[in-house]
Amino acid sequence: MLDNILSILVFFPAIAAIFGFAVAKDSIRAYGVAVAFIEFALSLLLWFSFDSSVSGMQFMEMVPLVPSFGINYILGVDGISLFIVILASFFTMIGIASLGETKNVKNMIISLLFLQMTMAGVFVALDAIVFYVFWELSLVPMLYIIGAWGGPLRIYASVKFFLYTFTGSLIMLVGMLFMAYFYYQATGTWSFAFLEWYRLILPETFQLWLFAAFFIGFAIKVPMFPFHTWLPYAHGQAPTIGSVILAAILLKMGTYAFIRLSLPMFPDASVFFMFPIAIIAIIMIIYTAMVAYAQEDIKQVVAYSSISHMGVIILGTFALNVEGITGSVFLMIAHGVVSGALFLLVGVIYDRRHTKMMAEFGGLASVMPRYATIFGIMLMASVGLPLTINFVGEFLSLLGFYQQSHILTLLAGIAIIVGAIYMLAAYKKMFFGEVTNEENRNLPDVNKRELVALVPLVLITVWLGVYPKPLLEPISNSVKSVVQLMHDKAISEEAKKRIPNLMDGVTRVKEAN
Amino acid sequence: MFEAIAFYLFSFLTIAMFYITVTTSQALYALSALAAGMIFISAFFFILGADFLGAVQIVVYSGAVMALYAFGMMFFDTTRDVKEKKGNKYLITGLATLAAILVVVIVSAPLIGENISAYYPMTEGAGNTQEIGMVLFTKYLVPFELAAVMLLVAMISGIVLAGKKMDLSLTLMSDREIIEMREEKNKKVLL
Amino acid sequence: MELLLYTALFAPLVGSLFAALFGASPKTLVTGVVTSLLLGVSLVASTILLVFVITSGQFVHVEMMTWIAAGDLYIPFGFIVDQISVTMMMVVTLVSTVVHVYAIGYMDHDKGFNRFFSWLSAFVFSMMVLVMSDNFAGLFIGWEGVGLCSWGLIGFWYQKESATWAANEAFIMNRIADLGMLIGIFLIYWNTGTLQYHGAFAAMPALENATLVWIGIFLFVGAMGKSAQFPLHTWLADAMEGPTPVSALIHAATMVTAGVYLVIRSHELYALIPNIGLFIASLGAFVAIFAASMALVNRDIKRVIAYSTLSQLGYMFVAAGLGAYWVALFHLMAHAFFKALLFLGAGNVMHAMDSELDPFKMGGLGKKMKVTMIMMTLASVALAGIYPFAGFFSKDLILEAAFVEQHYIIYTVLLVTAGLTAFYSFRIIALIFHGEERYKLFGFHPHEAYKFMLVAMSPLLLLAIIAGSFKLSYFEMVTNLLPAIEYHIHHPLTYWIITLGTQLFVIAAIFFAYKKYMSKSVKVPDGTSAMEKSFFYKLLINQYYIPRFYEEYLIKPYRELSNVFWRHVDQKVVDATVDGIANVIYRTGENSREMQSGNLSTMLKWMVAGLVALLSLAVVFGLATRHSDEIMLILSGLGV
Amino acid sequence: MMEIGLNHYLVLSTILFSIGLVGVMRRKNLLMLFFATEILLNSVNISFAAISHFYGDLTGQMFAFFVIAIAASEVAVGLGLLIVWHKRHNAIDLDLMSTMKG
Repeated sequence: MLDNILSILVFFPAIAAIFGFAVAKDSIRAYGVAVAFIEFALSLLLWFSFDSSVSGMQFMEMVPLVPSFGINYILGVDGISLFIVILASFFTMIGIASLGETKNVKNMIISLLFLQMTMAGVFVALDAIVFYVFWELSLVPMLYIIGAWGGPLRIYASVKFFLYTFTGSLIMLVGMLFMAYFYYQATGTWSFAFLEWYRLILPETFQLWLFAAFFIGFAIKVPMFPFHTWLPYAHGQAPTIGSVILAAILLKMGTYAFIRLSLPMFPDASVFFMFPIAIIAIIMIIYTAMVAYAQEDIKQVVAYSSISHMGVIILGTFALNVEGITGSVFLMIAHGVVSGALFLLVGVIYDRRHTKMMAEFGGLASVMPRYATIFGIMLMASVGLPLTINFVGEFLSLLGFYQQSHILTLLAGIAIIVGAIYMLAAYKKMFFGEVTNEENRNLPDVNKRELVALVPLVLITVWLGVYPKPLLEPISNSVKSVVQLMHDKAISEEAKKRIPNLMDGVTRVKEAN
Repeated sequence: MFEAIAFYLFSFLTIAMFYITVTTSQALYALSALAAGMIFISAFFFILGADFLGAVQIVVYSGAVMALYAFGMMFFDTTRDVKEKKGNKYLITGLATLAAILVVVIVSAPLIGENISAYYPMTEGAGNTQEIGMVLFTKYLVPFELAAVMLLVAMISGIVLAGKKMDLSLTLMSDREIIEMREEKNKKVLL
Repeated sequence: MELLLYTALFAPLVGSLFAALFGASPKTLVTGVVTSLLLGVSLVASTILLVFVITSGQFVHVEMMTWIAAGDLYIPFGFIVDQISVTMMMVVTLVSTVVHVYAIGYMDHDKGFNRFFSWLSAFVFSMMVLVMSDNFAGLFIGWEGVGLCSWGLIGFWYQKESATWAANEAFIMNRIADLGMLIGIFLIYWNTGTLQYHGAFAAMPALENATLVWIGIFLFVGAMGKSAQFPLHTWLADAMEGPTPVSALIHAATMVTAGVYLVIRSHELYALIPNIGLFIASLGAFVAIFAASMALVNRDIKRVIAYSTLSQLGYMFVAAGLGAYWVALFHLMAHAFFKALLFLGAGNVMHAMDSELDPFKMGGLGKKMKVTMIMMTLASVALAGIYPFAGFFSKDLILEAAFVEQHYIIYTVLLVTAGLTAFYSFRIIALIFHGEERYKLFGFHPHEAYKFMLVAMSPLLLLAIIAGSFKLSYFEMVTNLLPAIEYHIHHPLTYWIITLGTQLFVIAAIFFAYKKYMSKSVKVPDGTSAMEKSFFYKLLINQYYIPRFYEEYLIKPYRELSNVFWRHVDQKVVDATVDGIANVIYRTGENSREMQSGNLSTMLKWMVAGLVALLSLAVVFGLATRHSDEIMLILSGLGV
Repeated sequence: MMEIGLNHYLVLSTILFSIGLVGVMRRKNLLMLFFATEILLNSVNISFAAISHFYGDLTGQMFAFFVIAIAASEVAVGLGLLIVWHKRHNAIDLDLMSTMKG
C-alpha cells in the first residue's frame, strides 16, 4: 500500500471519476465527498508515514514507459511537494463539500475529481514528460469548469486562460526537450528524470537560454507581471469552486516548478536572473496591489491580491537561501489556504445576492456577523498579521531576500502596507457603515454547509500561524538539500557567493552588498 | 545544321500549337492543337535519339489520350464557348514565367556547374529501344510493373466512373425531369 | 513563577475568547464581568511577579515552544519578566482592569457589548505579548496584534463612516511604520544571527557603526508609527472615534507607549549610537510642542487629551533619546495613570452629555458631576506637573535631564510645552466644569456616572497622586537593567530656580486658563470672533493642514494612480497587448481563410504562388551555401 | 546559335512549362485544365529526354516514359470523374466546385 501510495493518490480520484458517470444524480454529491475524503485521508496517511528528517525524495516509484528515450513514470515526494499535495486534496474535499446549488452537478464533481488527479500528478511527478502531461491535463478540467459554469464572459475567459497558459507551457516543453537533448549529448543516454537532470552541470550560456524557456512557462502560470491578465478574467468568470482551486492550487504549480526545476538545474542562471525577477516580483506586488485597490468587484480584489502575494512567493524563491525558499514554499500553502478561503467567502455572498460589486453591499457586519468575523480573520491573514499562516511565509520570504538586497526587500515590504490598504478598503466598503441597500437587510448568515468548509480553514490559518513547525521542518530539510545542490553545482563566482554553502557552517554570507 | 533547323522549326510549331491550346475559346481547336503539339514534341525525341520515347509519345498521346479526350468531349457541349476566368493576366503570366525561370535555374545550375556522370550509360552499338528494354526490365522492373497495374486500375476506374447510369442522359431529359431527379438525390443525401 | 507568568499572559486571552463566544449575541453582562475578573487575575499575577522581581532582582524567563525555525533562523515563543517588562505589565494590567470595570458601565447600552469586551481583552493579551516577549519577532507579534485590536476598537461603531475611516487610517499608518520595524528585524537577524534580545544586543557592539545606525533608524521608524510621532501622528487624533475606554486604555496608557518601550528595550543599541538618540530626542521635543500647540484651540475634549498624549509621548522620547531610559519608563508609567484617568473622566462627561464633545457647549457641569470634576482636575494637575503629583516627579525629571545633558534648546522647548500643557488642560477643565451652564441652551440633561465606574477610576486617581513617591524605589529596581544615571543639577541655587520657576510658570498658565475660560463671556464660537479668523488659529485648528496635505497629496494621488493603473495600464496596455497578439493571429487566420475559397482555379493560382516562393527559397539557400564563406565575411565585416 | 545544346532544350521546356502554367491558372473549363496539365507534363518530358541525351544516361528517358504512363492514367481517371460531374451538374465549370470552401 505505502509503496504505491503516490500512484494511488494520483489515480484514485480519476478512476473514481470514471465510475462517477455511473452514479445516480441524487447520490453524486455524497459519492464525491466520499471520494474526496478518502483521497484526503490518503494524503494524510502519506504525511504520517513521511519521514521528516529525510531531505530527499520518498515513496519513489518507477515504471519504464519508453526506455529507449529515458521516459519513465517516476513519482516521488519530498518536503517541498508533500504539503501542496495535501492542500490539493484538502481543497478538493472542501470544494465538493461546500458546493452550492449547481446545474449539472455530476459533471462538476467529475471534473473536480479529474482535476484532483492532475494536481496530485504535477506535484509528485519526477519525470519531465509525466510532469508535462499532468501540467497540461490540468488545463482541461479547469477550462471546462470556467467555460461551463462561469459568468457571462466565460467563453472568453476560459479560452484566454487555456491559450495563454498553453502557449507558456509549450515553450516550457521546448525547454524540456532541449534539456533532455543536452543530457543526451553529455552522457550519451536519454533521460527525462528530474533527479538525473539535477546532476548535469550545464555551461552558463545554455543555462540562461533554458532558464528563459522554463521561466516563460512558469511565469504565465504563476502569473507574473506582465503575464497576469488572464487571471482576473478567469477568476472573474469562474464559479466559486473554480476560483478556489485555481487560486489555492493551480497557481502554485508555477512557483513549485521554479523550485523543483529552475533553481536546482540552473543555479547560475538563477543568480543571473535574480535581480530582474526580483524587480518583476516587486512590480507585481505593488502594482497589482494598487490595481486591487481600484477594483469595484470584491472577487477581482481577491484575484489581484493573489497576484500580489504570488510576487512575495517569487521573491522568497529567488532569495536562494534556506530561509527564503522555505518561506516561499510555506507561503504557497498559506496563500492557498487564505485565498481559497477568501474566494469561498466571496462565493457565500454571491450565492445570496448574485452580485459581487462592493457598492451593492455595505453594513453587512450587522446583518451577517459570523460571516463578517470569518471574513475579518481571513482578511487579517491575507494582510499578513503575525500568528496567522500568511505571516510566517511572508516573514521568511522577505527575511530571506533581505540577504540578497536591502533596497529591493524594502520595496517588496511595501506589500504589507498596500496589502492592508486594499483589503481594509474592501472590508470597509462591504461590511462597515449603515445597511443602505434594502436587499441586504435580511440576508441569512453563513449556513452549516458553508461553515463546514470555512471553519477548518480558519482553524488551519490560526494553527499554522501559531505552530508552523510540523510544516516548516520537512520543508526546511528538503530546501536545504536543494540549496546545497545549487551551491555545489554553481559555476560562476557570483553564484557561489550568492548561494550559501550549508556544509561550511558559515551559512550567512556577510553583507554581500 | 540540319539539327538546328529542325529544332527551331519544331520549337516554333510546338509553342504555337500549345499557345493556341491555352488561349482558344473553342474546345475543338484546343484539342486539335494539343494533338498536333504532342506529335511535334515527339519530333524532339527523335532528334535527341530517343526513338522509343518518340514512338511511345505518338502512340500514347496522339493515339490513346487524344482519342480519350475526343470521346470525353462527346459528352460535353463542345460547341459552347469556353468561359475564361477573369483575372489579372499579367499576374498569371508573371507567375508562370517566374516559376519557369526558377526551375531552369535550379535544374541547370548543377548541370552547368558540375560534371555529372551517367548512372546507366548508353551502351555502344545497341539501339535505343534495345537499351531501354535492358534497363526497363532490370533496374526499373518493379516501377514498370507498378505502372502497368496503375494503368489497369485507371482504365477500370475510368470505365466504372463514366459508365454509371449510362442509360440516363441529361441532354435528352427535360428540365423538369432533371429537377425531380436532383430533388430525389438531395433527399437521399439529407437522409 | 512560570505558572504566574503564563497566568498573567493568557488570562486576558481566555477572557477574550470567552467573550468572543457571545460575540454575535445581545448583551450579556457575564462577558464583562468574566473578562474583568480574568484581568484582575492577570493583575494579581503581575503584582506577584513584580514583588518577586523587586525582592530577588532576578528575571523570569521561559521558552514556551518553537514558533518559526527555518535554516538558521530560530524564533521561539519566549517570554521574559524583568524590571522593564514587569513595569509595563503592571501598567497594562492595572489600567486595563480599571478600564474593563469602567467599560461595563460605559458600554451599558451598547449593542456590541460582548464584542467590545472580546476586542478589549484581546488587546490586553497582545500588549502583554508585546512587553513580555524575549525576542524581536515576539515583540512584532504583539506589535501587530495591538494594531489589529486598535483597528477593531477604533472602528467599533462601524456604522459610522468616520470611525471606520479612522480605524483604517490607524492601521495603515501603523503598517507603514511596521515595515520599518520589519526591516530593522531583518537587519538584526542577518547581522547578529538571532532575534533574541539577549543574543542580539550582546552581538551588537561588534558590528559596524553604519549597520547599527540603520538598525536604530528602522526600529525607531516602527516606534514612530505606534507612538504616533510626527509625521505619522495624524491617526491618533482621529482614533478618538473609538469608545472612550478604548481611548483611555489604548491611545493613552498602553499601545501608544509601545514605541517608547521599544526604544527603552533597545537601550543597549541606542547607547551605541548617540546621534540617533539625539535625533529621537529632538523629534520628541518637536512633537511635544507641536502637539501641545494643536491642543490649544481644539474644540473636542477627547482630541485635546489625545494631543496631550502625543505631547507627553514626545517628552518620553526626549528622555529615551537622551539616554535617560529609566526616566522615560517612569514617565510612561505615571502618564498612563493620570492620562487614563483623564480619558475616563472625559468619558463620564460624554456619557452625561449624550456623546457631545465640544466643551463650549458644556460649562458649569461641576455642579452635577462633582466627583468627575475632582478626578479630572486632579488628573490635570498631575499632567501639568504640580508638586507633589505624579507628573511633577516624572516630567520635571525629563526637563532636568535635558538641562543636565546641556541640550538647552530641547530644554526650552519642553519648558514652553509644560506651560502650554497646563493651559490647554485647564482650558477644557474650565470650559467643562465651570462658568455658565451653556449646556442648557442645547437641552442636555447631564448626570453623574454610575458609582462603580467612579470607584473603578479611584485606583488611577490614587496612583496619579502618589506615583511620584515611588521614584526612589523604582529607580532602585529598574537600574538593575537600565543605565543608572541620576539627573541632578548640582548647583542647589540653579536647581531651586529652575524647579520653582517651572512650577510658577505652570501655575501661571493654569490661572490664565481659568481666568480666560471661566468668565461669563465665554460663548459657543461661531467663527466670527477675531481670534478665530487669525492665521494661527486656523493653522492650529486645521492641524497645520497636515491631514489635508495627506488627503490631497498622498491619498488622492494613490487612489487616482490605482485607477489609472487598472483602467489604463492593466486593461489598455498589458491586457490589450495580449489580446492584440491574439487578435493578430486570429485576423491572419480570418483573412487567410479567404484563400480557401474552395474555388479550384484560385487554389491553383495559390499553388503556383507557393511553388514560386519555395523555388525562390531553394535558389536563395542554394546560393547561400555555395557562397557561405563570402557571406560570413560580409557579416563579420558588419560586426555581427 | 547553330550548335543546339542542352540549354536550348531547357529553355524550350521552360517556355512550354510557362505556357502550361498560364493555362492552368486562367482556364475555367475543366477539360481545358486537363489540356494544360498535359502541356506541363510534356514540357518536362522534353527536359528529361534532352538531359538523357546530353549526358548519355538512360534514366531521363525512363522517367519520361513513366511520366507518359502516369499522364495516360490520369486522363483515364480524370475524364471519368469529369463525366460523372458533368452528368450531375450539367457543367464542367471550375467555379461551381467550391464545396471545399473553408
